[in-house]
Amino acid sequence: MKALEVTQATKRFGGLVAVNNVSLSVNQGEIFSVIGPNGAGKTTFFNLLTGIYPPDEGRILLFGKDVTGLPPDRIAKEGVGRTFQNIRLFGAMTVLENLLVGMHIHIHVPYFHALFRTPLARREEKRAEEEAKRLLEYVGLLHRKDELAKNLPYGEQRKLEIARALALKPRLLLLDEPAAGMNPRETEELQAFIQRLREELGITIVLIEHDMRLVMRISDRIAVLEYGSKIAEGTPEEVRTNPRVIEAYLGRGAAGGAA
Amino acid sequence: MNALSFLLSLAYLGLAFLAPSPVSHLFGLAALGVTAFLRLSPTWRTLNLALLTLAFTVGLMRSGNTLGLIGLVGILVALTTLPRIPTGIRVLLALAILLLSVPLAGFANTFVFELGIQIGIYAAMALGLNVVVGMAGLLDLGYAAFFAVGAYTWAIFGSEQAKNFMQGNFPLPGEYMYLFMGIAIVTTALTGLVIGLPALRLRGDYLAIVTLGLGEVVRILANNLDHPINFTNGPQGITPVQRPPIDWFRELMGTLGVKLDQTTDYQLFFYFLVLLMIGLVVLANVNLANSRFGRAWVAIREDEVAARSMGIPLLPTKLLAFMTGAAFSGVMGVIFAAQRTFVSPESFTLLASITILGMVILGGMGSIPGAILGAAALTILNLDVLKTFSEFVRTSLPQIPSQVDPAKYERLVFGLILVLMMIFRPEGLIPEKRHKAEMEEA
Amino acid sequence: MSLLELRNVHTYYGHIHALKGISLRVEEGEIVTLIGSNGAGKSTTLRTISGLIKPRQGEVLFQGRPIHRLPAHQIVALGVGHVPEGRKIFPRLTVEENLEIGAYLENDRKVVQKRKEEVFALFPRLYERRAQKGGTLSGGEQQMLAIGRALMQNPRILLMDEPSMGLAPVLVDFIFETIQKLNREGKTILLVEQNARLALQIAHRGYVLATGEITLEGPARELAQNPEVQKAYLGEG
Amino acid sequence: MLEQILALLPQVIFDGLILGFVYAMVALGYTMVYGVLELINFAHSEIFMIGAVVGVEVFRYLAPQVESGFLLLLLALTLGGVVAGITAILVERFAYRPLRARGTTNRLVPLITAIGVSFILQDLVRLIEGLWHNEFFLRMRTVEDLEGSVSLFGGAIFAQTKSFILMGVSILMLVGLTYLVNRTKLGVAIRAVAQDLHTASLMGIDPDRIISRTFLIGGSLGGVAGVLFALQYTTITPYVGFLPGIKAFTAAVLGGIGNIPGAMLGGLVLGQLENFFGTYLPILTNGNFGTEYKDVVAFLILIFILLVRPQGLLGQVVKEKV
Amino acid sequence: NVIKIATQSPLSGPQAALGEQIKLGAELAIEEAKAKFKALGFDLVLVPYDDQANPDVGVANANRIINDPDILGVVGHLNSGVAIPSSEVYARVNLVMVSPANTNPRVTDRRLPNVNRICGRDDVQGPVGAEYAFNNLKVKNVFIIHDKTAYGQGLAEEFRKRLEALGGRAVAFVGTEETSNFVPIINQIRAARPVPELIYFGGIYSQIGPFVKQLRERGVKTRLMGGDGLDSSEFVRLAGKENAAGTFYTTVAGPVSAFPKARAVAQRFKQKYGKDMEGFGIYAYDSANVILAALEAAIKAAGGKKPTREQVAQAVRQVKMEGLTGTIEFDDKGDNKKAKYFVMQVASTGNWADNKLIRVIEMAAPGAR
Ligand SMILES: Nc1ncnc2c1ncn2[C@@H]1O[C@H](COP(=O)(O)OP(=O)(O)OP(=O)(O)O)[C@@H](O)[C@H]1O
Ligand SMILES: Nc1ncnc2c1ncn2[C@@H]1O[C@H](COP(=O)(O)OP(=O)(O)OP(=O)(O)O)[C@@H](O)[C@H]1O
Ligand SMILES: [Mg+2]
Ligand SMILES: [Mg+2]
Repeated sequence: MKALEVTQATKRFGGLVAVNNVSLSVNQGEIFSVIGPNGAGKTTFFNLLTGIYPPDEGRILLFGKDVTGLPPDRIAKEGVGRTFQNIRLFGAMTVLENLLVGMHIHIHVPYFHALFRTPLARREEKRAEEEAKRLLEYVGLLHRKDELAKNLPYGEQRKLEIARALALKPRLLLLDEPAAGMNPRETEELQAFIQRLREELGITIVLIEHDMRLVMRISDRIAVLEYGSKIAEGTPEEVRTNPRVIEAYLGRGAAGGAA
Repeated sequence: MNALSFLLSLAYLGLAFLAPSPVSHLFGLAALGVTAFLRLSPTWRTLNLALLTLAFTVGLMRSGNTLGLIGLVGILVALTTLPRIPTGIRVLLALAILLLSVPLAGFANTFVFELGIQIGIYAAMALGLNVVVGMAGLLDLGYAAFFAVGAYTWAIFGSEQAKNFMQGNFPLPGEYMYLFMGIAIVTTALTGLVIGLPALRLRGDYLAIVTLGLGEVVRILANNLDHPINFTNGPQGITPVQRPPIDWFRELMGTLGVKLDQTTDYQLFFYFLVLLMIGLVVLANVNLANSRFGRAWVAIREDEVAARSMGIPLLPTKLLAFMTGAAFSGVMGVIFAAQRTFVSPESFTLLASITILGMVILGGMGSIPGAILGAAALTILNLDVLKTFSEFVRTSLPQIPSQVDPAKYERLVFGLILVLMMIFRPEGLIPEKRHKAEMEEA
Repeated sequence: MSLLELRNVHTYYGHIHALKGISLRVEEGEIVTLIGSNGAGKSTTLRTISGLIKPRQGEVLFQGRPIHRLPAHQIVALGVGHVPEGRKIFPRLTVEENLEIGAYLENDRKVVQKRKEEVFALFPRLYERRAQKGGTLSGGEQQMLAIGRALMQNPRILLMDEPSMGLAPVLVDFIFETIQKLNREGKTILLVEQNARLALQIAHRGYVLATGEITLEGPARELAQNPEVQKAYLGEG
Repeated sequence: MLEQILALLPQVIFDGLILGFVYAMVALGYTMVYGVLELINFAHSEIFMIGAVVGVEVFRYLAPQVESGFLLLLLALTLGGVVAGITAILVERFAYRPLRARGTTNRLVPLITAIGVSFILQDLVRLIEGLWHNEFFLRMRTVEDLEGSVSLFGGAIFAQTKSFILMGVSILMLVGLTYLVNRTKLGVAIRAVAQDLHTASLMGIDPDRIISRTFLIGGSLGGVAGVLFALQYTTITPYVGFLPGIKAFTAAVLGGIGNIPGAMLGGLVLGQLENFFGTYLPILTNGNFGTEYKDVVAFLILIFILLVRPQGLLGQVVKEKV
Repeated sequence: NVIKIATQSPLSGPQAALGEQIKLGAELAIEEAKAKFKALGFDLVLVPYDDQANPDVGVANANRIINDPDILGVVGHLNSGVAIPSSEVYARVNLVMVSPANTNPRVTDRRLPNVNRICGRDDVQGPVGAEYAFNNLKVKNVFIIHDKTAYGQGLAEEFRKRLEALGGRAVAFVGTEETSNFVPIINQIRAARPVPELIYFGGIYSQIGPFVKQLRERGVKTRLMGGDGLDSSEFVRLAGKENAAGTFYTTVAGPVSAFPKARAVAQRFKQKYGKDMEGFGIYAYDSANVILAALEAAIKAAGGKKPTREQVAQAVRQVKMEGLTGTIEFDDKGDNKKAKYFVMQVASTGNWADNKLIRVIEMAAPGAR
């Protein structure tokens, strides 16, 4: 079974076709990257996967289940975690609370139990908190647990966003430009971190990124979008040398180079 | 410094005992200010607060002037906000004020009870609205509607009104009030559902205007459903509404050595009932705030898209907040109807909704002690301070023209307080940390 | 006299001490880059210069004249253009309106028209999208628009905050080329970049910022060779 | 019944149009301020009320001197607009600007301030009128020129000169405002400030100044509307602004808040709804549900419209780009 | 040694003109009695409260009033909707209330021992209007409007009941809270079939005034009748002289002209407050005097000491006195044994005092239902 299978997805905004008839599939346990010029429709593609916009056409299967047109909260329950291109943390909540929100669907406390804080509620809350702390430790943010999220430096906010997505216990993790705004050193750390996620947690990861060094090193496979359409797909090597990709995206001098 | 403030408090105790008057109470308030704002050692501060509690109680018992009540409220605030006071003492003093001082003062002046009850009712509602506005960030300008639904739920069946449209033995006996507190939770929650289902689909300020409209709709219905079938008795209002029998309470108080008469029995009873309700409501508030629901509400307020991506369904979660707030208000409506024995549409205007909202904001959005303090402050202001002031002006300065009678300008004062407060302390009197952070954002 | 100079600037966000005594200068005609890790205070430095935040201590001099007390819109009027972090396009204005609003202070319609044409010549993509709402542009398009909008002001100095962030590699190259081109045409540029490698390639001089303080400064070439810089900002190579 | 309804219909529609134009004019001010500050400026109702009061006073003092009713009205409109506009600026300056300076992001803070300001203005006007004329109810003086009436369509519609003036002025206002916002530099600046105040200042725009001007324009429109309202419905109190204010805001929402033709359309629709149901509900329900329910029906329709078109009748979908 | 009398009436808001008459009328009575009470050893003080015509405010004030032990009597209220819940509060401490203006039957039908009124009741006032309309004006079809308050709707309903009993017909019965735009109702009137020969409006002048203006402006000439809520000179100002002229109204508080004895008092009133004394001013003056008479009796009975509230309340029920408005004496419910009802017509001069007194009916209150 594929982790993700998209068939002929299309999304239009007015006259603009942001995602045009895109089909692709991602294997379980894979790190799969989506690249393409700005405005190619990558983020929109993610938004289709997570239900923020319903696709105008096409179907989306998650682990074999058809989720086309489901709202975001239902898709999250299917095990899809994501981060956003522009960080969207709950700024006025603490780091720990951000994680607990991420665990929302895994805290099984019915309303009346919460209202009266029954032993069940207490137990669950405590368990959730322990788990959240473990996760924070895992991503190295435990020492920040009581800080307000918006007071964290940018890099740590990025990390927290990933941690929050992990709190959902996703089977599929979508990362939208996680390395944006990071310097090369920090990007290297991020790379190791993502690899660890796959190795240790077995999560399937789909990545949007413009940092080619990261993409080329980390990806098992890569898809390239341009003007909403998929123009190439393959291993990093195949993509890097694809003339169309070089023309549209990488630029002649930059192929695999400095960016 | 320590000694000085202690002396001040002591002096006030003396004054309260020997020469209780508005002036000595003002002095007491000053002493409280000194205790709260000067840099004192925790021990002295605690001592002072205890002393002042005693002094205000004595002062209230001896003069019945409601300035003393402000003092007690002030002490309660100090107890909840000042740092480094032993928790045991905080609880002890707070209990002493609520369970002893206020009732004692009430016996000297039943208006204290009336104030206490009104504060309590509004505080509970403010706490309910706090869930909706403070936690979930849903701007509800029609909150009084739920109060109305609660009040009418009991008023209709706790009076002869129900005879107009159904068979049965009405009014229902007073004990049924307790049952109806439960029923009102259901009816108001359902009203919340009916109002919320369309309204909560809308964004931000649209919600404000729609809730405002729906709040008016409920009032208009209350005002007009006297025909073709008479449900609400329209503008005439419903009276008398049954109160629960309280012989057991009189007996209980009797065995405690408290003698009650006609003017104080129900007042004391409702005072305790309202206290109990606040206790429950606070508990519910705290519990919810620290549960996955409370966090989901805050998350939605902060960022709907991100919250949904965490698996939080938008509409059900908002509805839950809306219905929770509504239910709080509904229960208090029942108590309001019974305590007043009279219900009419005029109590549930937009102004009432705005006042409750004002309480939440004034106290500090999202903050539980804040909501209570906000309710106390605005209720005392509305019912007592402004009235006392205009009474004072009218009796002692009769030569000023009636056009400038301060009582006519209560809204002006209310407005000024709101505006000044928003400009100089938008985070509220007792800010909650989350919102405080929000306010400080540059 | 330097075109722009900061002397011992301290800036706070509430209680957070974000800049702890920054001093730097930019000469007419230079590209100066400011590098540093996340949260070092690079953006804060730019915001302090353009008046979006007021420093609590120290001074900012533009052409020798203190400007740190002026409101942002007056600083702009002196010739300081700012391409803010995160682009900050006006989402519900069209591309063309976004550009026109950039030239708000210019009253001569002809001049505005001419500048607009220059910007369109620089970024033909914007011309294609000129009637589209800014908020619906892709990241790269928005970045072009932000730069174009700042150019509409015809500023003496251009403060650029991470212009390459989130851009496709082709565009990164293109933006850096554009920066150099603008510089050759006489614009002074203060460039904040995460992409330290590229930034140091095109800049004349650079400053390294760490937790609100300047730890290193010097000609860009030297900084690029500095082992510390390499280790901390350039990665393993 | 049908016959009864039809006989009145032209008149009801015409009257609804008058009311609708009043709402529309007030809605314009709400929409403008909402456009720049995303603030429901509750105090706009009071700006409107102040316009009405100024109108009454101008008529009271100048009617004996000024021969022509039209000139008199022109004076009243000018003065009403100016005073209301200035009040709006002052309110902005002393109540809202300090909030901005503090940088509060919470939306409720300005809202509560607006409510507070609105209370203050009501009572201030009341105090002034109390001391000045010792009147609570102010009555607009009747001036013959403006009262003239005609019968249209064979008596199906009774219409007065003043009603035509009201409609004319509001259409002028709509056209002028649309031009201003969409075609002038000031308009673009207003929209820029509306979307991002800080970035706007990076363009050399002084946001405070733009906001002041927005209040001036919105306030004057409200003031003019107030004068015309007083002329049409004649009795004014310091609290008269409240209801039309709420209705006008509703109209603005109905039309799509921030959208100028939308505000106009919303006002007209609401005026029609209110007048229609106000007149016909008792007839339609056989007296069981009376005029009192007109607002209920109007609000229910509003909700219905918003559910179908959450952005309002003419509002644009501003989908947030994630 | 202080004795206080409180008034409660709307001093702010739309009904302030009527409420102020109540306050000033009582004030005048108290001023005039000060000397007498000084001789008895008491300082007499008036404490006016503003109930804002709102039951919540009225009740809150009442709670304050009962806690001032010096207050031994209340003159008020204007609105029955406020008086009813507030008087429950007074009843708790037996504080006596004498109302100059509350006409709703329920005010006294609850048989509270402390509640009294010297004015008439709506279940007489309404019928008096209906009878006059039917019998004298020969009107059959009436368009009835009310203001959706306890007072206005109650009065309108009593009017309708009697009208229908007499064989007339209510063409419509509509309530409205509207204050400025009466056009929908006017259109209804124009469309009403059978054509109404009279419009009856149970409400307050502040609403009826603009209504009449708009009504006449639109050329509707149908005659108009109202109740005591219309009884204020403000009505003429708001409606316009020509439009107001000829309007009929019933009132329970007759004009100065109806009470020869009131002329001198009215003059003093005008001198002191710079306004004309109107109906409710006179009734408030009498109400206050009822309390003062009872106080005097109670003080004497208590041997010169300050009486209890209970004693004052009892003494009020014993009072029999000649007031400006005639003989005042209460029945066991607290209604004036013989209250007067007046049918009036607004004069074309615009001067409220010129209004024509058409007839006076003196009638006992109907028994409690
Ligand atoms: N809500 C929307 N309304 C209208 N157009 C939109 C919307 N969201 C995206 N678009 C348009 O769809 C196209 C694809 O945008 P998208 O954000 O998916 O690009 P992207 O590939 O993520 O680019 P980048 O790398 O710059 O982030 C763009 O042209 C954009 O302007
Ligand atoms: N609005 C704000 N409120 C509070 N603290 C802030 C705010 N903006 C920035 N900070 C803090 O100030 C410090 C400097 O931030 P700044 O944005 O200048 O960093 P930067 O060098 O631009 O980093 P980045 O590379 O992430 O953009 C950081 O610690 C950050 O958390
Ligand atoms: Mg993207
Ligand atoms: Mg930065």
